[in-house]
Amino acid sequence: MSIHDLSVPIAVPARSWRDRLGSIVPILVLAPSLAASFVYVFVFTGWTLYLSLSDSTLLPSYGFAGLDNYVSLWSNRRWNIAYTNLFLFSGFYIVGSMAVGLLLAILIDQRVRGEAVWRTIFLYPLAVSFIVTGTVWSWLYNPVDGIQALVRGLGWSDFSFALTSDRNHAIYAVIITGVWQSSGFAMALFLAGLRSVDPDLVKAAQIDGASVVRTYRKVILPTIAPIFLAVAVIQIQFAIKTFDLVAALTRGGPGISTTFPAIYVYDLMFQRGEIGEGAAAAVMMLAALAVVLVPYSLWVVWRRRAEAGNG
Amino acid sequence: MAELAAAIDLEAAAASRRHFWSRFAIYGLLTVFAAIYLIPLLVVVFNSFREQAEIARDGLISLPRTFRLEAWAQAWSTYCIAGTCQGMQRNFLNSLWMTIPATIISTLLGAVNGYVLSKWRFKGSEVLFTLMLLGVFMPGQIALMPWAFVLGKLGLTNSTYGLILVHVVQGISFTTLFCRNYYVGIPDDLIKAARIDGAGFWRIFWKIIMPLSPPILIVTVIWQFTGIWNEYLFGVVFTSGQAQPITAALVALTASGTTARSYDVMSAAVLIGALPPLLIYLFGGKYFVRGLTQGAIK
Amino acid sequence: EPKTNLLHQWATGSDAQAIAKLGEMFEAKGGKWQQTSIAGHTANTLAKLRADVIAGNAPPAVQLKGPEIAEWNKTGMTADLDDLAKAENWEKVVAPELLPVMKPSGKWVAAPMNIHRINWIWASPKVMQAAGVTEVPKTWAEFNAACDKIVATGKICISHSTADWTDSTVFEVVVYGQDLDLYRKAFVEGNVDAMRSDGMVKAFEQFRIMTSKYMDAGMNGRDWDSMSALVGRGEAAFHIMGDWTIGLLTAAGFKEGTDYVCAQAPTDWGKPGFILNSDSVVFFQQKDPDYVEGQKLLASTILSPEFQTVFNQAKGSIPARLDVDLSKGFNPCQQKSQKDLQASIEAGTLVRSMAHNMTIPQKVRGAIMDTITEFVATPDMSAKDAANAMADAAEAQE
Amino acid sequence: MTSQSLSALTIRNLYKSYGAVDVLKGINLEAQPGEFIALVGPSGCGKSTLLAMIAGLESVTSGEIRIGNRLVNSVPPKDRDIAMVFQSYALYPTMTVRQNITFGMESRGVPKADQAEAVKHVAALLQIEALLGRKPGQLSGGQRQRVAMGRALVRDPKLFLFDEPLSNLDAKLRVDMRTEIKKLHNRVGKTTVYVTHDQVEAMTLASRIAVMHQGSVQQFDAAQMIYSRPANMFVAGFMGSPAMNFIPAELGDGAGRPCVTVRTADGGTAALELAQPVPAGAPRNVVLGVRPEHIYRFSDDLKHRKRAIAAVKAPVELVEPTGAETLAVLRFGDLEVTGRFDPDSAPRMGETMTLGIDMARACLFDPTTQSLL
Amino acid sequence: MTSQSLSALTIRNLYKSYGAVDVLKGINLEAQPGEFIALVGPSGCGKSTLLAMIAGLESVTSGEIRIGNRLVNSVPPKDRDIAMVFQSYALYPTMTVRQNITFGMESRGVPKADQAEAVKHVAALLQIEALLGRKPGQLSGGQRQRVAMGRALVRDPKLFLFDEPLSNLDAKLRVDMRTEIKKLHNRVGKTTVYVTHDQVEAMTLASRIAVMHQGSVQQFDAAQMIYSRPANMFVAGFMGSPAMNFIPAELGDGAGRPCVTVRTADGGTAALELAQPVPAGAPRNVVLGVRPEHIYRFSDDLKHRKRAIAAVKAPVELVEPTGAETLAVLRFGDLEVTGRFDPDSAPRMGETMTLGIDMARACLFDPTTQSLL
Ligand SMILES: Nc1ncnc2c1ncn2[C@@H]1O[C@H](COP(=O)(O)OP(=O)(O)OP(=O)(O)O)[C@@H](O)[C@H]1O
Ligand SMILES: Nc1ncnc2c1ncn2[C@@H]1O[C@H](COP(=O)(O)OP(=O)(O)OP(=O)(O)O)[C@@H](O)[C@H]1O
Ligand SMILES: [Mg+2]
Ligand SMILES: [Mg+2]
Repeated sequence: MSIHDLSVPIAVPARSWRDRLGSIVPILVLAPSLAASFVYVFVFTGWTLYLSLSDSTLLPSYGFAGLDNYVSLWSNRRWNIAYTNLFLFSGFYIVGSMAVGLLLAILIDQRVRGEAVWRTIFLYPLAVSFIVTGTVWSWLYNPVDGIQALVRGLGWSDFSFALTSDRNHAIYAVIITGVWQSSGFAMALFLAGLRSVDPDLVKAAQIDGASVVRTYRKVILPTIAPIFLAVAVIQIQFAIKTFDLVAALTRGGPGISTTFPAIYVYDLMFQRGEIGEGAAAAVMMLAALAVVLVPYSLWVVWRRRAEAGNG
Repeated sequence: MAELAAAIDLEAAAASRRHFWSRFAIYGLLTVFAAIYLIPLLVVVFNSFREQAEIARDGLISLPRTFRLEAWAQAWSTYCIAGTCQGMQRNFLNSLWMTIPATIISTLLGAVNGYVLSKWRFKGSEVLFTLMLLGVFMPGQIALMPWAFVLGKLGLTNSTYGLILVHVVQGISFTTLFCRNYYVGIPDDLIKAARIDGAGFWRIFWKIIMPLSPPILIVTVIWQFTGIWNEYLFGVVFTSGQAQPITAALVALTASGTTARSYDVMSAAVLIGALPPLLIYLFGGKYFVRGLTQGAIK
Repeated sequence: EPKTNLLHQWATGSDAQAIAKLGEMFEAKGGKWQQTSIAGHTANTLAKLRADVIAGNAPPAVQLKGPEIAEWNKTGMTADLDDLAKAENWEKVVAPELLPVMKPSGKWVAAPMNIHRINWIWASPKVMQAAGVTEVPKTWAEFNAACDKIVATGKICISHSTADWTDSTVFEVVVYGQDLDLYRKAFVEGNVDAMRSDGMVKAFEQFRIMTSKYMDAGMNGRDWDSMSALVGRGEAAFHIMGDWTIGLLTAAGFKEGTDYVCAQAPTDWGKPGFILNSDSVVFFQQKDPDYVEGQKLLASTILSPEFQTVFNQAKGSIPARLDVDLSKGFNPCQQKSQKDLQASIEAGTLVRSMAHNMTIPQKVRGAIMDTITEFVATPDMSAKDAANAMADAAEAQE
Repeated sequence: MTSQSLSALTIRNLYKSYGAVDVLKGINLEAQPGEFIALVGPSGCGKSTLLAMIAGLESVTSGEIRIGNRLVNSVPPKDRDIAMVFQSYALYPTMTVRQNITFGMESRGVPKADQAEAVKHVAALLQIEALLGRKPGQLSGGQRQRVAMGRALVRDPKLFLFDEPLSNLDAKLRVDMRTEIKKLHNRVGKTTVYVTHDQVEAMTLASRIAVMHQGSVQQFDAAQMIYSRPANMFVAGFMGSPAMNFIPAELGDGAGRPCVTVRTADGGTAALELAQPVPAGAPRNVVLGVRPEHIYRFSDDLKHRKRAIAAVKAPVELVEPTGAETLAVLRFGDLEVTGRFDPDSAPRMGETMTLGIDMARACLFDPTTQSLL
Repeated sequence: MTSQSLSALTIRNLYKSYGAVDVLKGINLEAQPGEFIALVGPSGCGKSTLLAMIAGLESVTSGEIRIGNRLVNSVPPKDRDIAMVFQSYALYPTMTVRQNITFGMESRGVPKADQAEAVKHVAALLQIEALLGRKPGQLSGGQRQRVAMGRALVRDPKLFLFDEPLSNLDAKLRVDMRTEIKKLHNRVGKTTVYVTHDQVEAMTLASRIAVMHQGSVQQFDAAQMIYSRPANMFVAGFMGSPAMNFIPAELGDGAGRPCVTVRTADGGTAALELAQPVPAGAPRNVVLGVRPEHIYRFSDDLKHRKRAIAAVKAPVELVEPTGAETLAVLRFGDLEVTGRFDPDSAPRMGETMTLGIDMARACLFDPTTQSLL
């Protein structure tokens, strides 16, 4: 015992450099990605914001021009159409692909045979680029060669499906094509959601005498409400970025009826040599995104807090 | 007794009739939708086997009368695009050499980031995560010129490496999001056990996390692969000529200059260009849905 | 060793073949040839150019046209070809209308490759005959009369496919045909009052007649390159489009004289007219002496009669040099084009094309073209509104 | 017909297979009106499947299910007049407690006023009035359980079905809720089928218990009978914790009285006198089943109070005091035998004690058929 | 210094807060070498947090933790010479059992041959030789638990930490594994800290138990002391199932002897004679704590065997036979009191029985401070 009596208390061991390194490894590992994302998100956006206030035309230049670019942008009919289109398209596209995706997911969830086959059929458009989608659908919408001609050839002579040639309806051609392409993704997410619903809930509703429709409406769908939000957010960012699809499908036409902000930004910056105004348009796109994203992020943070509070 | 039995039979029969009609409706609807989804694909597939003359005569939508593979051969190896007449094979390979490394790198980075953000949380890591998330929403057009500047400074213009860099940086947000959400579901106890077992940061990552990751890695790889493969704008702007990816060649084909179109070759080209992602979905679709179910999206 | 890298948008088909020819000649003269072809939208080429410039390595040679040459010239990044021009005496041989374009600030910075004629009308003799139209109409009044007859037989009168540049092509031909001065004021000088004038309203009125009565519904979904086939096949009577149509018609196997004929598009002022479009290559300053050497070699090659011949035979246009003999290997329409060019120079009616980006700055042109194509897509838009909208849109770009 | 009309639930020869897998293999059960029946058995034995079939949530492969007088094989769940409480409670997470309770009535079109009345009544019965406005996520486990019961009760069904309603609760709450369910049943008196894999729950709640194993019912009898006269070694081993001790033994008659010989720790044997005569047709080698609480510290006093006590010496290998009682692991040949003692008379580790085995309560099994002799 | 060197684990004034939330509020504990300590307490009281801090998985807010002689506050987990078994077992799902066991040794660079030797030894000890090639997904709950123990044992650590290792098992298996852990500890004799919220587990396994509540230790004492002399009403109520009955009572001295007066079901009162003198400073109103097993059916025979038995009449409200014993709910004023009876002498429902309360084992609490008097 005397040995112990004499033993000095082992001093708090100074943390070795290895331990210290160990504790910052996670931060070090994250750093490059963070730096890249930071540059990508903030520096790039900041630069664009700055350009939008500058007198840049053919090439970036850094003379301050105040809000001139914005004034000029908003006095442009084409931009107004593009911005209106964005909201019109986003609305229908999101609602459409969610509705179709949900319907498909519900159908597939009815324990159908050959589920994998159906799922693959509905999912494959996602694999195809917008360029290809746009090109192929532009053939289908072609009033002379496409579906309209085919159906009329079958004897239904009033049939009309020449959306891309009709100024007032061309936007719906873009919407339909967009829905065609992305509803499979919505389906996959909804299916994932439906599969995560406690089967006992459905059984309870069955015993409670609820019809299938009522069970979905009142019990299952409210339970997967967060999925709706996730799908909506993902689709919104697709909608706002819409570029390739329109470029390949209608090229913004007929007229300027299907111009979209992304196309307009691209045109201004590269074809027309109006970098300043193009940047202003880009900033307006970001603003549209922010309208959606800021409340969503707040909601996510709030939900995470709430979950942490419960768990 | 007999009456009762009869009543029971009726009840059972009614039940099975209801069942039949509801099944009929389900399969009917699915078939209609499947047709809508498949028609565009079929049109292209058929056209790729038809002759241009036949397409010009019978229109774009029709069953093939002939079955020829010339269009495919032409699209692959002899059609003139971008000043050379070697079809799309070069572009196809370019796309592969760009897509595969970019997919692998961005997926790995996403996995590591997700690992840190879910299992090695530190003060402010949630904020950093939200920051990275913002990248998901950046429209590509905004980044075009800044990227040109950065690639120029790095000496990576006109090179596949430049494109790989662009796609990796743009992809990190998505891959990190997917992986983090998935890793959150892996019990923390596993990490604690491994720490007590003396494993460090990397050992835990490679030995514990990675073996558990296939479901999410498949989702991420599918997502990244299709996204990068199908990307067009950056491919066109940051590379040129023989270095361009296949989407650029496709656009060249479909938006041909002042010459007549060959729908047969275009169709074959469209299919060649869409084939790798299609195959990935065909074979990986099951895992994609499963991976999503396991929490890629939350 | 001189070398070059040409950035251009002739990615496929005969365009690509024509460019390939340039490469061969360049190499034959001892240069090292490289090219970067960007397909599709012109914006893609310009995006690429801008990206390269921002990245700090401007390409040595770029296919650029009209006012853009001047705009890039203003940035001070273009190369100076005056020595070469003097040595090869370009001033004398190149069509005079091109000179202000190629030397926007008095110095040669670009080399023209060809001259396209825009105001062509391509006609189907069969269809005209069947409707009792004996010759290709010369004035817009004749044109309308002919069309009425043709439409009555159930054929399409004007084969068209709507897009901003096709709509604008036809429209500028109408304006030019109706009022030469108006064309110059509005589309060359970009005068906003001219755009708002009664003359413009009148042009829109004529254009409305054409779009609503003489064009078919199929124009909306149609690809632009199938328009000429309609004429060639005898399904439509006329097609108003530049001379690159020759390439399409030839490729489809149609013969001049039997399947189609070409003529100057209608003018109401009875003189030979010519709307000109020219493709050219602009040169940017380079540090690498090999590239500088290459630029000289390339410019000299482009302006050589051999190249001008081979290139334009493939493309349907005529040489930018006026001293090339077209009697061999050129299509009759091309020969006619060269004659008309000389004639219109003499008559003082030669103009550059607005629709094909030879006159006003891109942003103004874009705004004007937006209005034109919107007019086509909006059947109930009045001519007056259209003229006002065009003027407003152009004004907003100032 | 008459016999059927007497019982609230009759199950005859019920089979269920999923493809090639037979999950239920000929189940026969019936419940008298107002009776509380428990289904117990290890995980995967088919309890939930059977319950789901009674509810109409799973189809019948063959056999029949009658509720009251009515053959319900193909009647949809909502028309069976049943209510069910799920293990997970399956409360609708997006609805308030009140909406959860009224959802079934709304589906059936019950007038609003009646709904409100019914909710009020049930809420009072279960003391959940204060919770009516909350959502399930805001309730504790016990409260959720009560709401799930409320949802079932409000239906006023012919038959109550419970699928392990307590297994998600912690030990303390489980005991409390068990008592509540028992009291509730005493009060409302509905026929109930209750699935559990906890045998204490089954014993305390049910008047009759069906012990299931691998898709068939091993024994269906009153709780006390199942505990004291298990039909076979599976039932004997499953019911009771710590489990019944099984000691291989040899029948014989020591000194004219029927007795069994068992091996002791010291390598020798001991003859234990049987309280009953040897059953006819018993094999020579048998298994003696003794419950831990029927092993005592031997004393003459004990011998006086209880008659058929056999004494054996056994070393104590392990002692586990649980507070109210003390368990001890005793060596018996090469077996370990668990005994349950009053802390006062508990053995100490290492001690070799003399045990008194209550032979009147011991069971004898045939080791080949595993059945009770 | 001496006292420290004697103990295998010492915790002094340990605090832990997450932001503003104080989770541990000054914990003091120590374990002798080879001792088996249990931490019990309701969910959320901080048991896992304390264990994680001992393991080095959570940082220390203030206070100190010593393992043996060494202050380990900032020593990383791998250098603390500890092993831990998790509630979820935390077996690496993609590795075989063998790889699970050797993972730690590989991380430490132990030579292959030694690894194989160690695995062999541990596998034999736990009888998992046959499982070494399987993955965790292919194991039953009990087998997983054993593998998790194997992974801990192979380290041969100074200190074993267990975080509710049995709570994922079903009741039967839990009892078996509990016995195995006890035997294993008897054999290997390592200092062990064992977290559980099951008080039976704590009682049977540990030599000393720390009862925790809301981040502080309520009582740290030998198991039997905690059960028979709980420091306060929380400990008394938490340990034991069914819980100790708390009966409000009034101190007085009936016929010169110290006694307490309680209310009975018929509205009257009964005076119960105390076995001990009234503690000094006790308030007039007290709480009488009686464990269910200390309530008997009153008989003269009983009175003979045990001295301090007080008789009270009470109606029986509910009877719950569990097989080995029978619980009964008895009315006592407006309280319900649970008694635990031998099935032989169990009351019947509705009967009014005379109870014998074992006053020698009853506890008295101060209702204000809740502490034992
Ligand atoms: N849809 C199904 N397809 C195939 N087998 C199934 C299906 N549903 C259940 N089973 C099998 O039927 C058997 C009985 O399952 P059941 O859920 O009834 O068991 P249980 O007794 O309720 O078990 P637990 O106590 O774990 O709830 C199990 O072996 C299970 O694997
Ligand atoms: N990271 C954290 N941040 C904030 N509070 C936490 C955190 N981890 C644990 N807590 C809180 O600390 C308290 C103690 O948690 P702990 O896990 O130690 O409880 P426990 O006694 O192990 O409970 P259980 O029996 O349920 O396992 C809980 O109230 C918990 O909410
Ligand atoms: Mg079950
Ligand atoms: Mg815990």
